[in-house]
Amino acid sequence: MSAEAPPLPATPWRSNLSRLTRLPGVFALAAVLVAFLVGLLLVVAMGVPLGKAIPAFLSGAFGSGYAISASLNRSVVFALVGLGFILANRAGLTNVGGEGQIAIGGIVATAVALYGGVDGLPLGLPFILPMLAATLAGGVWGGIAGVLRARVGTNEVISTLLLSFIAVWLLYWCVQSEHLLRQPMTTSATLPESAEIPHSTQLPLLTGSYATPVTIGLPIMIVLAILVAVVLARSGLGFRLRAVGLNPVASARAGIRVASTIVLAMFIAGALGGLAGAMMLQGEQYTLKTGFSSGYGFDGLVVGLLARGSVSGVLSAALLFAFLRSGGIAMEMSAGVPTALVMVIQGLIVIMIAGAAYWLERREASA
Amino acid sequence: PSYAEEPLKVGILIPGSKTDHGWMESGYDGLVAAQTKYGDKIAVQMIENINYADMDQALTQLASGNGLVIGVGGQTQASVYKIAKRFPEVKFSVVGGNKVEEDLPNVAGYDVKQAEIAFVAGAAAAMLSKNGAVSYVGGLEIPSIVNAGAEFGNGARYINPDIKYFENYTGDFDDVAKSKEATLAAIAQGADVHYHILNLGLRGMEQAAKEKGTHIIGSYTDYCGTDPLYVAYSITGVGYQVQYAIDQAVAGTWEAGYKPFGLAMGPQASDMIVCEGTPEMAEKLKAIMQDILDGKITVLEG
Amino acid sequence: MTWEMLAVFIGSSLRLATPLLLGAVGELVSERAGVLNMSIEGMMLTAALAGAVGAWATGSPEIGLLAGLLAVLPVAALQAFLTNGLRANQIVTGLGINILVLGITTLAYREIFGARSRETIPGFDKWSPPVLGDMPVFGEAVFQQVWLVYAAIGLVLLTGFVLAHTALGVAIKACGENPRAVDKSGLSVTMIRSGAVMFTGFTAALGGVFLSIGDIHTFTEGMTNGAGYIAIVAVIFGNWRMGRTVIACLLFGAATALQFQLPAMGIEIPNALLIMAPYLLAFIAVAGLVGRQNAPPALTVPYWRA
Amino acid sequence: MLQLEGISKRFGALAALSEVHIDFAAGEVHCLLGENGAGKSTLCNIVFGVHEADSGSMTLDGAVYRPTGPAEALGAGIAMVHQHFSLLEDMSVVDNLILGQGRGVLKRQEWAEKVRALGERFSLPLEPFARVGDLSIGERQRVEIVKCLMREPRVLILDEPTAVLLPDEIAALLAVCRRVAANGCAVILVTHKLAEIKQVADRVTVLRGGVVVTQSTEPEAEIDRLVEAMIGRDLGSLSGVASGAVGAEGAVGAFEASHTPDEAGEGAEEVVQIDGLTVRDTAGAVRLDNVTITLRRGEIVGVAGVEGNGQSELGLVLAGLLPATEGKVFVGTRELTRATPAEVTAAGVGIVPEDRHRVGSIVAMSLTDNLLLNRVERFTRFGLMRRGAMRRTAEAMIGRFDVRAAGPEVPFSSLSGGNQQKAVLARELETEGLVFLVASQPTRGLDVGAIESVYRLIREACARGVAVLLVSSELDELIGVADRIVVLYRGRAVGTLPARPENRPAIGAMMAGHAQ
Ligand SMILES: Nc1ncnc2c1ncn2[C@@H]1O[C@H](COP(=O)(O)OP(=O)(O)OP(=O)(O)O)[C@@H](O)[C@H]1O
Ligand SMILES: Nc1ncnc2c1ncn2[C@@H]1O[C@H](COP(=O)(O)OP(=O)(O)OP(=O)(O)O)[C@@H](O)[C@H]1O
Ligand SMILES: [Mg+2]
Ligand SMILES: [Mg+2]
Repeated sequence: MSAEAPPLPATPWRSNLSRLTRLPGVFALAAVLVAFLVGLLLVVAMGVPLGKAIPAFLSGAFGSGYAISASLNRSVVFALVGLGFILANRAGLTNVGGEGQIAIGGIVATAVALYGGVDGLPLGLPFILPMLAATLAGGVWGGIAGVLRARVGTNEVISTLLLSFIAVWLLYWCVQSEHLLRQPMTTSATLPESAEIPHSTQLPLLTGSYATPVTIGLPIMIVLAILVAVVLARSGLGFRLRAVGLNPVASARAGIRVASTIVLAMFIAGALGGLAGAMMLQGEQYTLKTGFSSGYGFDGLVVGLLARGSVSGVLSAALLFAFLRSGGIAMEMSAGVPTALVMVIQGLIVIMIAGAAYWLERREASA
Repeated sequence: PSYAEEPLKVGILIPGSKTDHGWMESGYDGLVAAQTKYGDKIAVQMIENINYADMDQALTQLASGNGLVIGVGGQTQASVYKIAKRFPEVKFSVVGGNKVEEDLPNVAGYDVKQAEIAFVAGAAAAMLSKNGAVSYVGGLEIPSIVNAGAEFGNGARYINPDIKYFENYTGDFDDVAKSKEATLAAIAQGADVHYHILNLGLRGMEQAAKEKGTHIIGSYTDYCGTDPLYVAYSITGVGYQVQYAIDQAVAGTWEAGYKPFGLAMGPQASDMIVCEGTPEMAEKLKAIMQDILDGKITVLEG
Repeated sequence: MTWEMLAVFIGSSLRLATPLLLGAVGELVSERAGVLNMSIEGMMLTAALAGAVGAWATGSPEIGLLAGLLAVLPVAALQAFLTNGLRANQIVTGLGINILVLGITTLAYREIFGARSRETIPGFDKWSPPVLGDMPVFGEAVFQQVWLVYAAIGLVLLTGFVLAHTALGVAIKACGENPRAVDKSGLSVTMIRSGAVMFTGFTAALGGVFLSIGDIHTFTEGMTNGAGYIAIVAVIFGNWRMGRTVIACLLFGAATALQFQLPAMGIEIPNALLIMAPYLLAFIAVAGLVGRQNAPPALTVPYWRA
Repeated sequence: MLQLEGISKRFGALAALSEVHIDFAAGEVHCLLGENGAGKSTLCNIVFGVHEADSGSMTLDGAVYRPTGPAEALGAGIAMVHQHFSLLEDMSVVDNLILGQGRGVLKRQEWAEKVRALGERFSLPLEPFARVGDLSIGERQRVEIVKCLMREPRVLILDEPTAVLLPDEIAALLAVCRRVAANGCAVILVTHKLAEIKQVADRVTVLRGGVVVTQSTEPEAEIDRLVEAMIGRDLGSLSGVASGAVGAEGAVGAFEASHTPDEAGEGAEEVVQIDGLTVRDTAGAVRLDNVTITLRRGEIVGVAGVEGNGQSELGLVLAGLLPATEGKVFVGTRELTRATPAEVTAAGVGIVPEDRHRVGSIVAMSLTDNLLLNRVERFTRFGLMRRGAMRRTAEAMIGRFDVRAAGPEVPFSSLSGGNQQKAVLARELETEGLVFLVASQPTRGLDVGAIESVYRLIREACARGVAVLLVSSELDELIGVADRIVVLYRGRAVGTLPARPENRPAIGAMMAGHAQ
């Protein structure tokens, strides 16, 4: 079951380009505006003066170097998961396991940073190695779903969803048990968290200042985004992904290794999720705790879904959701508007864009 | 017309829901009490329901605009210590904070000491139980909660060595259905007085007790007389500690460092009240509390 | 384990399984018709809140139930319209609706009940069937249940019968297997699928109402806490068959109930493992370790006539 | 009874139908004839309400008829059998019939009775409780027809119903058409096969490029004129085999002329050994039973047999898509017994699969992509696709194999069926180091012109020394093209005979299981 089953065997003879650029751009903007409008109405309905809520939102989102940096860091996580999603989706696979892949990435990054003997290594290896290990582990976690899909035919929506829940509770277990990642129990009240990772394993800040704590995660993500864009548009892998996504049987018949393409696609998606987890841990949280993944995997999934296959779509949606959350936090603090409002806006955007997508595509095809 | 005094700016981060009927709400109650007390003298910014990934940002924003920042709950501790380093001029208080290895000059940790009062609650439960069986339901299996459970059992056995004691952890302070089933399971074993460290999950325990005619010892705040289901209350001063932080900051006596609350800080911080208890009961409980303070009875931390 | 404990364990498993069962029955129908209805989580949450509000405002849990059913209508209609009218991606719309509903119910709960309500919400009374309820140990512990538990069993039987032995059942299953065949036979795929989604709304509403005013008489923010997703997992674990889905729900209920029995029996198992159990079991099932999975071929695939 | 007046239908820029006027009369079998893409299916779909006409009108018994969907068509008494079945494979025959016709609680036994009764009346025997997925193609077709007949339609549309049927089944189907027409129903039959037209048609309408080019009320006498109208050129320009395959006049005489002499293969080296191949399905049933076939360079071996007797499995095993349970396959010196599809391709084996949409092509990708699908690596450098080189190669192939398309980058789905088949064949024939070509049902559903091209391409490959295994359910086609014919029956190779017209009865007998 592919998330984007082609409605017709033969719609896309209009160029893909026009479909990807024209449609989501204009329409997504309209959807965002409408959602914000509804949000404003709700604010008014709750009796909060707009004159208070809007400035709070804006200052929270864009008001300081810190706010912008925090939003950018968050968007990196969303974007990585989203990039993985669209890549796998090109092969007809729907990876809804971002949350679990983040959790696994966090677990492994913590383990390596704390116990991998990386502290003290030269050349940035202390922070690079945990990231690589987390990437690999996330890849394996995603790859499991790929193997199941390729070998047993298990629907990957289902397996990745289940793997997510399993990973989240695995993380719970890891920080509960002293034999695993829990910090040494100095007193009987030691919290069930990992110890803080050493400073050398934390991601360097681009500016070097906590006032604008953008980590090197941002440039890494941008490089990966470009890479994914090139892979999808121009590479042999991109071609194989598309072929397998559109018709696995015919692809197999023509000599494309379908099983390994599927596993690879899921591996990459999982790896990007794992990397996102490492960045959440090494970039900001520094200790692993239950609830570490914070639902970012699901946000990243929604980002990927909204992007409808395009890398620029992923980046825009990731930025939108990241800044939306920053604004929401400030709005609650300064204007007393519950952050639940952000969820309403987010949900509306998702529904409107998803709802209109096929309809617009359809109208264009029959025009 | 007096000169306009700059109000003390207080930022408070409640990681869970301020309406959880438990820990978080208790902390929020403390804030409301302080607001009533000080009126315009304090200005408050509050945020609730914050997950780990957003906690640093929320704390940073609170720290950027306030002189005192309070984190309600041990789960804010790691984040507070991180952010506090970046805002040396801002005071931070962690309610439910533990001892840490390296103290910061601008962070105070207030230890709630739930295990102490749980021991006393166990003693009270043993006195109130008719069946000779009591039970405890905790949310997450974290040390303070587990230790409190253990001490509740110890307290019960202190009064009645043969008492049966059942404990359970639902994995979620707010899961109503699970805490109901956990309580029902204990009732099936004969338990007739229940203690808990739960938030919204308490509703489930109430429902079970109501259906089966058993009784509950409440936590956090004294509500004696409002609900016949509750035969006693243990006071755990989460709200008191929020007030304490604000009081101290307003008075200019705020101090960094670890501070154990519990029984040592008096009945507002920690106490045990049996709603329709006999004088002997009250006497006995008082004695136990004194023994704990004197170190004659030692209890786990948390 | 004593008989009493066993009885309590069974009763507890039943209660924990009931919301899953109610959700899963509807989800099964919708998935058999080809719609993976992720928004079941949001549907349950909507009904849980509306049920609580209705019961609290009128003092009558029956009116609460009605309110729950009515409140789900727009949610289900939205899901039906998006997936069958607009042919939107079913997973995206489902997740979108869940996010939206979580936001709206949280805001609404606070607007209606105020920030810190200690209001008691009236709920359904227990009821026990004549003969069974009088059984010695088991009568009270197992059979004394809110009538919704019995309604769930009835609903399962009825739905099972409709799927297996009526023309409607054939049409529903056909929509999930080969919607083109349905269209060419003169039936409307859109109508049948939308109907199936609305039915999911109906059963999810019963499940949500059971959560809030059936068993525990309260509402808490986000109280479904993934019950909808577990219902979906149960359908998958059940291999899209009614019998196995019911067993899956009972199994998941029992796995949760076991958490409360094991400590009493002195058995130590990491809590994480028990909580993980339903997911782990379902994963083992879908990994093909217990036989082949037969998902409806057209599941999640929107249908276009040409 | 049913009149079409000035019906036009466009798909984007393409005019699928222009100003079509046709009358369909009760009691008549009315055949629609036309090349691939002539608009026959589109016409049927408009009548059945699947598509809406852009302009024009229809009247049914004098009343305006304007269906917005199949439901209305069915309500008006119009039923249709599509070439591609729309059956519920996982359900029983009865449940398939109940869909759309049953109401309320089902009485399956009563339906089963109806099925039996109808089966007797029209000689369409069916086991009511059999699972459709287990039925042969012919039986499935019967289910589709019974489904329609059960509604007692006034207009019955059959879109290419015979393309997948065996001679006996075709005869039976045509008999059904006659009987249904005799009951006062208007039957619309789409077919490419002239023999069928001669047998059953009361009236023929020929479409070309969406336009009605001619009509005839005496098709038997005017068959040549109709064919010429259909293909737009002289009948004499066609080879005997091609016209034979569609049942045109003079076919048998032409066989000899076109036939590759048997001696051609004699003495040439053996390049393909299929040795004791056995396949059991997941249920353990034997699908292919100890089949041994050897092919020499330049030889065409035909595989005949009633559909479902192991041909599909044979094709899948050779393509590397189905593992053999026992036996061996050698091509040249390489063993390909358990080879992956990639290894099969690398060994110089070209595969033209029987299902060209599901296995043979990726319809949503471009013509270029489909032409080069089996050698993508050739066109990647440093992991990137060399689009320019791909395009040039594709253009060359398009020219060489005469694939008619609007351009190399159009989606594969926009090609007509015949051109799609040519493109698949082109790709497989261009397989590097081609020594062995497996062509399964390569002309199914194609019009005469397209069939002609397919044969020509296969013969050219032979001339270059390629061994060809031609799997077909058209016996005439095999006799005309192959050197030898192996007959499969119940998964076993029951006999091998030279492909000569005089062996036709013997081969037919073997196919029916009456072998020695
Ligand atoms: N939905 C559609 N969208 C666009 N083009 C279409 C559509 N359906 C059919 N066509 C085009 O319309 C033309 C007529 O198609 P149609 O299927 O009617 O041909 P046909 O005569 O049935 O051919 P065949 O013998 O191969 O079945 C073809 O060129 C086809 O590609
Ligand atoms: N070139 C095309 N572009 C777009 N859609 C097409 C094209 N050709 C066919 N279609 C559509 O795809 C669907 C499947 O076509 P197909 O011809 O296989 O089945 P059909 O309509 O039952 O006709 P037939 O029985 O002749 O095969 C049809 O509904 C048709 O409208
Ligand atoms: Mg056709
Ligand atoms: Mg066709």
